[in-house]
Amino acid sequence: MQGLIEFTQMIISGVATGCIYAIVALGFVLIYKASEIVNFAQGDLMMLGAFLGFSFITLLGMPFYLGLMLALACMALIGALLDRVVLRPMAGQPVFAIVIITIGIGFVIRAVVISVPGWGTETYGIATPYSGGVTTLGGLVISNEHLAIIGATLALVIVLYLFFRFTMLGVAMQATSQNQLAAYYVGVPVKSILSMIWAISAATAALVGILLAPITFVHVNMGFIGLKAFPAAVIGGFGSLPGAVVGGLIIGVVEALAGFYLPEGFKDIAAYVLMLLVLAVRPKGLFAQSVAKKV
Amino acid sequence: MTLFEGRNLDRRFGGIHAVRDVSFAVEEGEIFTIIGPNGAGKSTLFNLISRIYDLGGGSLVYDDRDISRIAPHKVVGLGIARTFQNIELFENSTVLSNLLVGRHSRGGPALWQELLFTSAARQSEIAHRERVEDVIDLLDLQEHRDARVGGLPYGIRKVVELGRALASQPRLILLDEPSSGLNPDETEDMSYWIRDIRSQLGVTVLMIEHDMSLVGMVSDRVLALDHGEVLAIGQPAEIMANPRVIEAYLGG
Amino acid sequence: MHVPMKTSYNEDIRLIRQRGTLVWYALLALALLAAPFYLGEHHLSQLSFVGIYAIAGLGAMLLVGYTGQVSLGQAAFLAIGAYTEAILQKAGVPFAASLVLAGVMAGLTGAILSLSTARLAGIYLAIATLAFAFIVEEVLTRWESLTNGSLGILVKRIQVGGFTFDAEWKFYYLSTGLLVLVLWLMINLLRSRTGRALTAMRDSEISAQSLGIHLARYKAIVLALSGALTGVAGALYAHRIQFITPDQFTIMASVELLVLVVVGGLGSLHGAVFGAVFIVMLPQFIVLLRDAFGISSTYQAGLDAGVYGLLMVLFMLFEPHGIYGRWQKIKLYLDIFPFYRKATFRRQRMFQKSEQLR
Amino acid sequence: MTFASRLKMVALGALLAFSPGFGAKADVQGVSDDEIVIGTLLDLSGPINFWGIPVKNGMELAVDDINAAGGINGRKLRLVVEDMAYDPKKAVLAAQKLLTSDKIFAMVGSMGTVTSAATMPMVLERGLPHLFPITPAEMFAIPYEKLKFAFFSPYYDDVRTSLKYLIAEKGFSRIGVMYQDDEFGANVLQAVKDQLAETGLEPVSVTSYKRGATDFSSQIARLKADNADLVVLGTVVRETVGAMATAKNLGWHPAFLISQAGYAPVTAELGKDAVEGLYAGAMTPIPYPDTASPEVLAWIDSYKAKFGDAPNVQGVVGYIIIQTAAMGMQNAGRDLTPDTLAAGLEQIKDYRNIFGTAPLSFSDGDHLGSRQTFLAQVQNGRWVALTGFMHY
Repeated sequence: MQGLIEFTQMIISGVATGCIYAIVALGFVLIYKASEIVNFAQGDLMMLGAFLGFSFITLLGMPFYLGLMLALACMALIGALLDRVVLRPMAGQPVFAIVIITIGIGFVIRAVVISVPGWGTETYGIATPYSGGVTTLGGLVISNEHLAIIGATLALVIVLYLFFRFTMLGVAMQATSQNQLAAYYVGVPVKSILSMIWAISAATAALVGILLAPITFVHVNMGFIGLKAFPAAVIGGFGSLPGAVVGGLIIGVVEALAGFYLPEGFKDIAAYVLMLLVLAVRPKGLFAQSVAKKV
Repeated sequence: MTLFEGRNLDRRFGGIHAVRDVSFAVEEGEIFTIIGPNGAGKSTLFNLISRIYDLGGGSLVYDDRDISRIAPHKVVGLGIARTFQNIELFENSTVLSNLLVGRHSRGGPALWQELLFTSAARQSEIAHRERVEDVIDLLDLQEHRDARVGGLPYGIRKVVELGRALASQPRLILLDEPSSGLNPDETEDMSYWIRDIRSQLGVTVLMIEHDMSLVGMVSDRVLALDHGEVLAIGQPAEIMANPRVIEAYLGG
Repeated sequence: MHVPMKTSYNEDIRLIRQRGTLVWYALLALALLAAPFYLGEHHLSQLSFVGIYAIAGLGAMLLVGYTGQVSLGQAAFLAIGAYTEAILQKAGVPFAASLVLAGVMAGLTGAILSLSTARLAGIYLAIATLAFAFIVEEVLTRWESLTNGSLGILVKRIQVGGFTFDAEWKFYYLSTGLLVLVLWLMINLLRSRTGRALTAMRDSEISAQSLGIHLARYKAIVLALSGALTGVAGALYAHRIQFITPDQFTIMASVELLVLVVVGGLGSLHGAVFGAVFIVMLPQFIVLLRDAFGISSTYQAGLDAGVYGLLMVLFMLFEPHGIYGRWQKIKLYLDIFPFYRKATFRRQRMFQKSEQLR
Repeated sequence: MTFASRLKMVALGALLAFSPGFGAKADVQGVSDDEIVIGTLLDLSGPINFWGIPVKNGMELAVDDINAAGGINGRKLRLVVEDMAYDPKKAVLAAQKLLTSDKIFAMVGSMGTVTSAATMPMVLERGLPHLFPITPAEMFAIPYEKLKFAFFSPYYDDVRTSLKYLIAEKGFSRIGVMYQDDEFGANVLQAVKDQLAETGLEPVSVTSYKRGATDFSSQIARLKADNADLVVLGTVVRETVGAMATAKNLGWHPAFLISQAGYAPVTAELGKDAVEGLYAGAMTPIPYPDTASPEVLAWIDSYKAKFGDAPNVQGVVGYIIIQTAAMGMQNAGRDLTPDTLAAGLEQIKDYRNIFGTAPLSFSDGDHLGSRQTFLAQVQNGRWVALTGFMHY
């Protein structure tokens, strides 16, 4: 019985962590689907979003939800700007160029955060209206932070689904990500669509950053969690939004279980081992449609 | 003598039946052309022959040998070379270097000999170079020898790709739309080269072509394909007069 | 520009094709040979690092620049080389043998890695190599009986027979000599069949395959060679730093090598050397910049990250062919002055195309 | 004969004429009639620069104070700081520069275990002193070498001391460990194992995490499943808070103990309720302004005046390291050489500074300043000392 409770407890915290990976992975996948750019700066965008949230909520004393919304809006703007200024000229460039340029963007973001007075390299916290409490369910204990993360992920997934399924803009975005040229020919404003996708992606990054803040705090290295979201996106198939969510959850749960049941060290590499295994069997991830080059 | 034979070739992609039950035979020394409207399955057929796609059904017989299951990179070693519809050259290398890659299937020294560039490696380089120079002479590519392919005009790149396939000393060459993107002059040149390949080098040609004048000029026999099925096989004039073929083109 | 008259095919595969270049290289060799006479120890030790980084960079260049396989896991090869060297030295294996074995070990790991990555391309490969590097780092941390785990290994100086590499100039000659050797091997490889097969794969896998290039086999070869070179650099690194721990070989080291090849100039051997010079000199350059603008060292952290990041972004945006590409343009500009046109180096889409359709 | 080959001949001649690598040496590098040059390698731009920058401030303040008071035996002290970003490669290059271009007399207070381990041999090989690296690793004093001196109580001693006290006084018996999987964490783990072995015990649960990890749920769950009543954390600041918050969220409330690494005001500030009751071993008390002695208050003011910021414990560390090194130089007298400096440092016995650091002593054969620590606890959001200095 005790064993079962422990197992369930591990699953729950795995799901919560997995949700974090899932949202970061969603950010990757949104951009990748639309423009074939893999954004290595996603983690740093998340960090920047958290710092903005910290500034609005803790430094300026705004109400939590107002600060959250404001941070999301700022990040959306920054995302769109990044696309416009840095990434648009890179369209059609090879993978490593994109890899390098987005890593470079990550560095610049870090530099900015380090240099802003009041941010720097220290660690900060964000007080949320819900933090501190726990919900007990039989022998299970779930913290409010975890509940908030799971809830926000669910909400985000639903909103994104409705958006892509039912709004004109969402449909146009889908069209763009499937075939840019064709979308362009039927009158979709491809360029501004791409900027908007970057905006959405950066905003989701900010959301994760602020959700994470009560758990891991706000600091300049918090973006490294993005490295764990890569396996999530890859396992899901990199081009698939549901894949990113499923991949994130798989990674989160596997990590939690590996940390609890396997010897030391397995927790940290479980995600990567799992990813290599998946890739060995399916070189394009679990959810990828097979597209072969036409020759 | 039959050099190559496709027997009941079949291939589906999801719900699309791209090639269905296609059979034909190419005689040694022949110029055999496949025609058909867009989406007829011509390129798929080529990709089946060069083993880029696996067969859904049927078999490939080359030189009395079943090659339906061999690895794609081994095809050229058997003497079957190909070109691509949209040119797949190595853009960042020179013409010479592209043609030398064409010699890949003809072997070379061991890796350690290459690393140390032993005299065996040097000899091998020179031997391959001599073969490549023959191709350069044949196709009049002398002045472009050291040019980077990415900077050359389309028509020349088309010729380079033909040369690269020839460098492997094939017995059978697959040409995927050799005249696409060429102007009338270049197309005419291409038709001479195709005939030269056959007459001077004794290479059998299997090609896909849209330009009917070129087809009529060089082909010995023509296969018309539509919706993945064989409409007709025969002399060029005969096929072009075939009502089903005409209908496929006009109605397609 | 002058076009030399060629009289035999041999001339096209010569090591150095033009007489003029030969003179320059001879002068460079002389300058390097005499460096200990006119450079202080500080600069010599920087040159030693340039040698080490250039060797590792050549490994990365072969993989990324010549074969188009993006690797974010080069640090793993560096680590395997360093640890193999450290462990073998402890076991009393002579340096000549342990150096080779360090390369072989890293090369073997590369070949094994290729078993699971041979079918991968583009970003999938990049992330798979990233995963591989994390796993190697973890194994080095956990296999305490062999690696002493996180506590690290102290590495003694190199000893060959009775000769100890205990002074800066000795190590400098060693690393520079090895760099020259590696460069020679690379040139040989690139002017041979295998080298052409690698660049062919970079530009079009499908047509490389149709010309008889066994993709999986050549991907294994290139990963093994790249791993081996980086491993040799790792062995030298271990001796240079004299203390190795797993956390010296993190993703940052991999990124640094990637930056090296990109900034140096993709697809060029010169580029790897230029890139190594750049990576070693950059911190000093940043300090100069800091002092010139009177920035307090409190902001050093931001300055470092900022310069690093901006350089990556700007190089990618404006000079994707790296330092070597820029150098070639300057040279051509001087050669053909005043006929230079802006469009001479019209920007081309480089090496890879859309990977969704590969 | 070509120009190139002639040049080659000249170079060969030069090769025969000199033996490279041996420049002319002054009597004692870095010591002139009116100046002593010392160097240090700090992380000003890397992952632990929240240590490096205040340490640098503290060091510079100490140098100013010393020079304002007339210097050391008539010589002014000059400090050259180099950034190494916590990267061994950069550290080696920067050390090279300090040793050969700035010609420092001694390396003082270099930061980080890995980086100092990589650079210490370079200093010692030149016959120069390597003083007080900012890392509580034993290797900087042991095995004994004439010119290497360490300041800090090793983590190992610190954890054993605290653990021994807690087991004896509070009756903990089921000890669990969660450590960072690097050299620091390994020291903590070893200390726990050895201390428990004294009483024939073993840790009931051992778990680890990767540096930079943010999720400790499975580690804490395992410790909870193994029913530990005291958890020793080989963690720094964020991980300490993260681990304790995770435990609290699981409704589990064991006691927690950390090493000096997490003993900082920020731990209490970040963790709030979650870290109440946390134990830590420490060597120098945190200078809270409202309880500080007048000397310390004056020091806090001069720090604020110079850097515009309230000092933290890192600033104190930078200050006392330079002060202690200067004391050794003072004791060495006017004839300052590495040997006389070593002898001067060895004269320091039971030295207590204004900050209340554990008493320092050096002797011929023992160059580790102190192995003593006191036990502190977070109470109402600040660190309170529970004991005097002790050793296991």
